[in-house]
Amino acid sequence: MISLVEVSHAFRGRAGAVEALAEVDLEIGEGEFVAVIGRSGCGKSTLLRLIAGLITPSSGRVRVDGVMVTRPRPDVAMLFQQPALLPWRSVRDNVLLPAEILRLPRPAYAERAQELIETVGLAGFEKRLPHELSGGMQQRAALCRALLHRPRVLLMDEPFSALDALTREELAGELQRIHMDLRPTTVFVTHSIQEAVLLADRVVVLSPRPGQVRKIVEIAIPRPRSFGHNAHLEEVTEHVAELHELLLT
Amino acid sequence: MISLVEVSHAFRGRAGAVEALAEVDLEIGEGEFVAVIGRSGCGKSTLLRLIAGLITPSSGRVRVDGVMVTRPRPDVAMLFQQPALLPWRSVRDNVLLPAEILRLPRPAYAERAQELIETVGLAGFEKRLPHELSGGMQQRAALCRALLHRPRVLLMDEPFSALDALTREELAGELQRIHMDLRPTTVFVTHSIQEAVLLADRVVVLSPRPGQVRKIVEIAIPRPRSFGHNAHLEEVTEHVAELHELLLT
Amino acid sequence: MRTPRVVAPFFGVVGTVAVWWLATALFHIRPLFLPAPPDIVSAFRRQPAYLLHEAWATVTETIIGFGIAAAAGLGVAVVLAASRTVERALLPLFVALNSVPKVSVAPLLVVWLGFGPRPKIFMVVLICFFPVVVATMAGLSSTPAELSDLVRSLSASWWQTYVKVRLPWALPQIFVGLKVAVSLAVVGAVVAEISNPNRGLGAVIVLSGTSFDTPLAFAAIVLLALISVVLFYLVASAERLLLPWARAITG
Amino acid sequence: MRTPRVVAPFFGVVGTVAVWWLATALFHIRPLFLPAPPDIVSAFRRQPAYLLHEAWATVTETIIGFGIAAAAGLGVAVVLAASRTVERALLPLFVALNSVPKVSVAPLLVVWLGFGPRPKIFMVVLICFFPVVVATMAGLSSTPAELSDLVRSLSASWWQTYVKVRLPWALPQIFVGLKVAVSLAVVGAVVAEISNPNRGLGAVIVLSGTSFDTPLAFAAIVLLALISVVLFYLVASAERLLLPWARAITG
Amino acid sequence: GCGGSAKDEDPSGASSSPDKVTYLTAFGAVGRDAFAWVAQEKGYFKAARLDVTIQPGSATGENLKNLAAGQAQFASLDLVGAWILAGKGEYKDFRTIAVIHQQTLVSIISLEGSGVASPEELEGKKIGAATGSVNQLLFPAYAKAAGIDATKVQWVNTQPAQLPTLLASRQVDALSTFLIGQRGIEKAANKKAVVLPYSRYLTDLLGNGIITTSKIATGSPDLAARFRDAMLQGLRYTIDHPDEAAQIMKKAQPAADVAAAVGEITLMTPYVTPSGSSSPIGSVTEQRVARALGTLQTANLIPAGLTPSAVVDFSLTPKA
Ligand SMILES: Nc1ncnc2c1ncn2[C@@H]1O[C@H](COP(=O)(O)OP(=O)(O)OP(=O)(O)O)[C@@H](O)[C@H]1O
Ligand SMILES: Nc1ncnc2c1ncn2[C@@H]1O[C@H](COP(=O)(O)OP(=O)(O)OP(=O)(O)O)[C@@H](O)[C@H]1O
Ligand SMILES: [Mg+2]
Ligand SMILES: [Mg+2]
Repeated sequence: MISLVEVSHAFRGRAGAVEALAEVDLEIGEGEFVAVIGRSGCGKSTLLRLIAGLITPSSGRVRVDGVMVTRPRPDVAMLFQQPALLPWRSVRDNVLLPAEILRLPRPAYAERAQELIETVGLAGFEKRLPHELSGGMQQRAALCRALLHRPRVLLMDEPFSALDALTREELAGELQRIHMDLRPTTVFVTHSIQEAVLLADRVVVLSPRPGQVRKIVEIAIPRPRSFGHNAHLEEVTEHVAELHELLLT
Repeated sequence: MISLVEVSHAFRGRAGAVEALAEVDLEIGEGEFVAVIGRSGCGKSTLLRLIAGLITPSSGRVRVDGVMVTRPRPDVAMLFQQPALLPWRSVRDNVLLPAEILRLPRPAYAERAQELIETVGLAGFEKRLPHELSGGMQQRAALCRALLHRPRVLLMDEPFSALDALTREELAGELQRIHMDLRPTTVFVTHSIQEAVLLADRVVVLSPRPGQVRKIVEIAIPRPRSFGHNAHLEEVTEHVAELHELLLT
Repeated sequence: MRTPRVVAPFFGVVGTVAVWWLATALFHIRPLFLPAPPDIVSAFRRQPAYLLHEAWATVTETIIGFGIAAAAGLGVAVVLAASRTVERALLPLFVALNSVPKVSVAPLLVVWLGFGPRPKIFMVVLICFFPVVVATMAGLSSTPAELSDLVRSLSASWWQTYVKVRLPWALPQIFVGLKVAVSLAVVGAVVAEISNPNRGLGAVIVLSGTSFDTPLAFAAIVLLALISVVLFYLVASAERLLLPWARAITG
Repeated sequence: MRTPRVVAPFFGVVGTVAVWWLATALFHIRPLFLPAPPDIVSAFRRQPAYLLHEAWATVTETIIGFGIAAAAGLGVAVVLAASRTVERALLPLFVALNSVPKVSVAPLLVVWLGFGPRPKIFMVVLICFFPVVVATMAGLSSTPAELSDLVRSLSASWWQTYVKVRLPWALPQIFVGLKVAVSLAVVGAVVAEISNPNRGLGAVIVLSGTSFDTPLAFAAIVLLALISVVLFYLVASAERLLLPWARAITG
Repeated sequence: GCGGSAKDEDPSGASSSPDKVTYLTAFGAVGRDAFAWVAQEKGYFKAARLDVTIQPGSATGENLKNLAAGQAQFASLDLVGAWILAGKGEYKDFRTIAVIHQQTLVSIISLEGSGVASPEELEGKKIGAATGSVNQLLFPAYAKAAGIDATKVQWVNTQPAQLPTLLASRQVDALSTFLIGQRGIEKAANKKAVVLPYSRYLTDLLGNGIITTSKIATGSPDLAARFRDAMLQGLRYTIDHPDEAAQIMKKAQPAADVAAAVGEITLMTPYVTPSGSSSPIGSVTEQRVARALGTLQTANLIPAGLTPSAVVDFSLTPKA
C-alpha cells in the first residue's frame, strides 16, 4: 500500500539546512495499523507530510498504491499536529469540510458528522466557532473531520496529544473499532509508547535527527485489545519496556 | 499565596453561554507545586487564565499575595497551551522576550537563555525562526521563555503535551530541580496522571464542565522523586489509580 | 460605565467645527478663502433642494462605480494571486495605469463615453480598482500555512481552495481595500464631475468656484464629506456583520 | 526550469505597447487623442533633458511627501488603534477630510504655501495619508489573541506591546497601505503640479495640453507611469527584505 | 494675506538691488503670454531694476486669489471676468495698470462644414465652454445684440483644456473660447475654423490686462510703473517679432509649442494696438472703461455703481 524507498528529506533555511529524515525504508500493507514513535523533532511529522504528498522528498521515492506520490490524494486523509480549524466555520461545518470538497452528499454526511461529534464528546458545541473551544476540544473536532469521509489511508499526527488520559483511552478504543471496521491503512504518530503498543500492528521507532528507522517492532497481541487490565498485560509491559529502551539509546 | 474564593466563570457566546468554572475554592501556599487534572474542556486553562489576570471571574475573588487580581502581574509567568512564539523572532530572541519587556540586563539573561535552550535540547536552533521547528520544539522554546526570568509564580498549561515520553521525563525532572531550587509557586495543568503524581505536592481534580474542585489529593512522597523505578513505586501506583478513579466518575 | 457610541464622534465633529469657526473669526479670514460654518449653512439653506439633488447624482455614480470596482478588483486579484507569472506580467501594468493622473484622463473619458453618468462611473472604477486589487492580493497570500496544507491534503480544486479558505481568510484585508476604495470613490466621482460639470456636487464646486461663491462650494464639499463618511461606515458595518470571527481571534 | 523573473513583465509591457500601437493604427486614431508609441518616443527624444529634469522634480516631491505621510499615518493609526474613543472621534474626520476633492484643494494650497515644492509635497501627504492609516489600523487590530495574551501576561507596557508585537505583526498589512499610498503619491504630486504648473511632469502635461502637443503629454504620462512602477516595486522589495517570516508562515 | 513667500520689499527705497516681484501669466504658457518671457529675456525687467519670477497662472479667479494672498504682485487676466468679480463685491483690492487686448477676444468657434457660419445658426446647437466662464456669462448679451434667442442654445460645461478635443471629436457643434485659440483648434481638428468674435456686437469690452494689488498701485506707484513699462516693451517686441518671441518662450517653457504660439501672437496683434493711433499700446480711457462697465451692467452681470477708477488706476495706465 505505502512504500518508502531510501527517502531523505532536508529543509533548507537561512541558517543552513536541517536534515529531517535520512534514508528511510518502510513498507506498510493494506489495512495495516502502524504507529511511529521517536524523539521530538526527529522527523515524524515530516514523514507523514511526505506520505500525504504535501512535500516531496529531497531524495528517494514515496509510493501509495504503487503510484509515486507527487501531490495529495483524495483517498488519503491527514490529521495535522495543529487542529487547523477554519475560524469562521462552526464545529459542524468544519467537520463537514471534506464532504464539501469531495462533493459527497451532504445529508448523509451531516448525519455522520453529528455521530462523530457525539462520539468524541462535543455534543452541544456543533454550532460554536473554534475559538470558543478548549485546546482538546479543537483537537477532537479535527479528529472528526479526518474520519468523516472514511478515507482509505489515515495519517494521524499525535491526534490525542491535547487530551486527558481518559478521553484519550476512550478515543483510542474508538479508533481501534473504526480500524477493525473499515480497515483504513493507518499511520499513527504518537508520544505515548503505551498507546502505540495498544493500537498498532507494528511500531516504527525513529532515531533522533536525522530520523532513520531504528527498529520496527511487531505487536502480535490479538484484537480487540482493551486498555484496562487484560490478559496480555505482560506482553504489553514487555513491549513498552523494549520500546522505551529503544528510544533511550 | 494564591487564593480563589467561590470563583465562577462563564463565557458568553452567540450560541449561549458556556459555564466553564463553578464555585471553585482553592488555596495554594507559597512555593507549593500544585497539579491540576481534569477532562478536556473542564476549565483548566480558564483557571490558569483567571490566576494570571488575563480574564476576570464572572463571580468570586482571585487573590495573589493577598492582592485582588485585576490584571497580569510581572512576577507571574504563564506558559500557554499553544506555544505563542513570535514568528519573526529567532528562538533565542523569543526566549529573551520577557527580559526585554521587564528590562532585565541583557547579557546575563542571554547567557541564561542559552543554558535553558541547551537544557531543553534546542542547541543549534537558537537562530532559527519558529516555523522551522517541530511542534515539540516550539513547545520547548515556549518553556524556556516562561522560565527565563525566574518568576515567583509559574502557571503552566500542559507544557509537555507535544513531547515524547522520554523528553517529557527529562524535562519533568528538570522542572522538579528548578522548583526545589527557586521554589516558585507552581500551578501545573497536565493530562498525565503519572506526571501529576510525580511532580506535585497536591493534585487538584476538576470535575467535567462546569469545572468544580472534585477532590484535592496530597502527595506526600519525599523529593527528589525519580521517574523510573523507585522506592515509592507502590505509593505512586496507588495515587495514580485513585486519581484515575476520580476522573472516571 | 461606557459612554454611548455617538458621544465621541459628536465631540469630534463639534470640536472641528469650533476650531474652524474660531480660526475664521480670529484671523479674519475672508469667506473667499475659507468661509465660516454659518456662511456654509446659509449657503445650503439658500438652495437645499438643488444641492441634495446634485448630491444624489454623485451618490449613485459613486455606488455603482464602487460596486463594479470591488467586483472587478476582487476577480483580478484572485487571478493575479493564482499565478506568479500572470502577476509579474500584469501587476506593473496596473501600477502604471493607476499612476496616470485621473485629471488628465477625464477629458478623454468624456470623448469616449459622452456626457452622461458613464464617464463618471468609469472614473470611480478607475480610482477604486487598485486599492481593492492590492489589498485582496495581500489577503489572499496571507493564508496560514496550516490551513492551506489542510485544503491541499483534501485535494481541493483551485476554485474550492479560493472559495472555502483563501477568500474567507482574506476578507478582513479585502475590507481594508474596500474602505480605502470607498473613500476614493467619492473623490473619483467628483474629479469626473469637475471635468464635465453637468451634474453632481463636482459641478456645484466648479460652478460656484467660477462665480466666487466659496460658501456654496464649501456646502458641496461638506455634503461630499458626509456622503463619504456614511459610505465608509456602511462598509465598516458590513465588515462587522460579516466577520465576527475575525474580531474574536484577535486580541 | 523556471523562467527568469524579467520575462513575464517584459511580455506584459511589450504586449500592451503592441495592442496600443495596433489600436492607433487600425482605427486611425489621431495623435491628438491617443498618440502611437513612436510619436511618444520621438516626443521624448526631442527634449530628453527637459523631461528628465521635470521628472526629477516630481520624484523628489513624491518621495518626500510619501515619507512624511507614511510616518504620520503610522503614528496616527497607532493612536487611533490604541483607543476606541479617539478612533470614534477622529476617524470620521479623517474620512471626511480624505473625501474633499484634492483638485479643488490644490489652488488653496498654492495660496497658503506658495509656488515652491511645498504645496506639492503637502498634496502628496494629503493623498497618501489615509490608506496608510486605514491599513495600519487594520493590521494593528489583527494581532492573534494568543500573542496579545502573551504580552499582557508579561505586563508589557502599552509602548512595548506596540513595538514588540502589534507593529511587527501589522507590518504585512502596513505594506498594503504603503503600496497603495506610493502609487497615489505620484498622482498627488501631479495633481498639485497641474494646478500650479511651474515645475514637474504635471506642468509638462498642462503646458503641452494647452499647445496641443499630445505626444509630449503622453511622454510625460509614460514617465509618470515608470516612476510609479519603480517606486511601487521599491516598496515591494522593502517588504520582501523585511518580512521573510511573513511569507514563511503563509502557504 | 496668509503669508507665504511674499516678496513685497519696500519698493520706495531706491537702492541698487532690484525689487523682487512675482508675476502670474493669464493662462499657462501660451502665445498670448509670451511677452512676459520676452521682457525677461531681453533684459527689460533688469533695466527697470526688477527681479521678476514668472509663474504660469491658472484662471482669473485663481490669479486673483494668489494676488490677494500676497503670493504674487502682478498678474495678467481677463479683465471682463475680474471686473465682474469686483462689481459683485467679491474682490476689489486690485487695479488695472495696462490693457493688453483692446477688445474682448471671446468668440464662438466652430468648424467649417459643421453648419455654424453665422450667429443665427447657433440656435438649437450644442456649445462647449469652460464652466461658468465669462464666455457663457456674456452670451445672453451677445445673443441679444446679434438678434438670436439665447435660450435656444445648449451649453456643455467642461474644462478649458478639454474644449478643442470636444469640438474635434464632434461632441459639440461649436465652442465659446478665445479667438487666439483658433490655430490650435484647427491643428487639433485638422479642419479650417469659423470664428464669430463677440467683439463684433459687444464692441466696448476689453480683453486681457495687467493688474496689481491696490496696495502697490497706491503705495508704490513707481514699482508698478516700472513693471508696466517693461511688460509693454516686451509686448511691443513680441508683436513685432512673433517667431523670436515664441522661441524665447519655448526656451523658458520647453513644453510650449512654437507654431501654436506664433499663431496666437499674430492673431492677437490687431487687438493689441488701440484704435486711436495716437494712444500708445496698453492705454485705455476712462470713457472706454465706463462703456465697458455699462455693457456688463446692461447684461445684468454686475450691479450699478462700479466706477472706472475702482478697477483701473488711470494714473498708472500708459499715456500718450
Ligand atoms: N518548515 C520547516 N523548515 C525548516 N525546518 C523544519 C521545518 N519543519 C520541520 N523542520 C525541522 O525538521 C525536523 C523534523 O521536524 P518534524 O516536525 O518532522 O519533527 P517531529 O518528529 O514531528 O517532532 P515533534 O514530535 O516535536 O512534532 C526538526 O528538526 C525541524 O526543526
Ligand atoms: N474564549 C472562549 N469563548 C467561549 N467559550 C470558551 C472560551 N474559552 C473556553 N471556552 C469554553 O470553556 C470551557 C473550558 O475551557 P478550557 O479551555 O478552560 O478547558 P480545558 O480544561 O483547558 O480543556 P483542554 O484540556 O481541552 O485544554 C470549554 O467548554 C470551552 O468550550
Ligand atoms: Mg510533529
Ligand atoms: Mg486547556
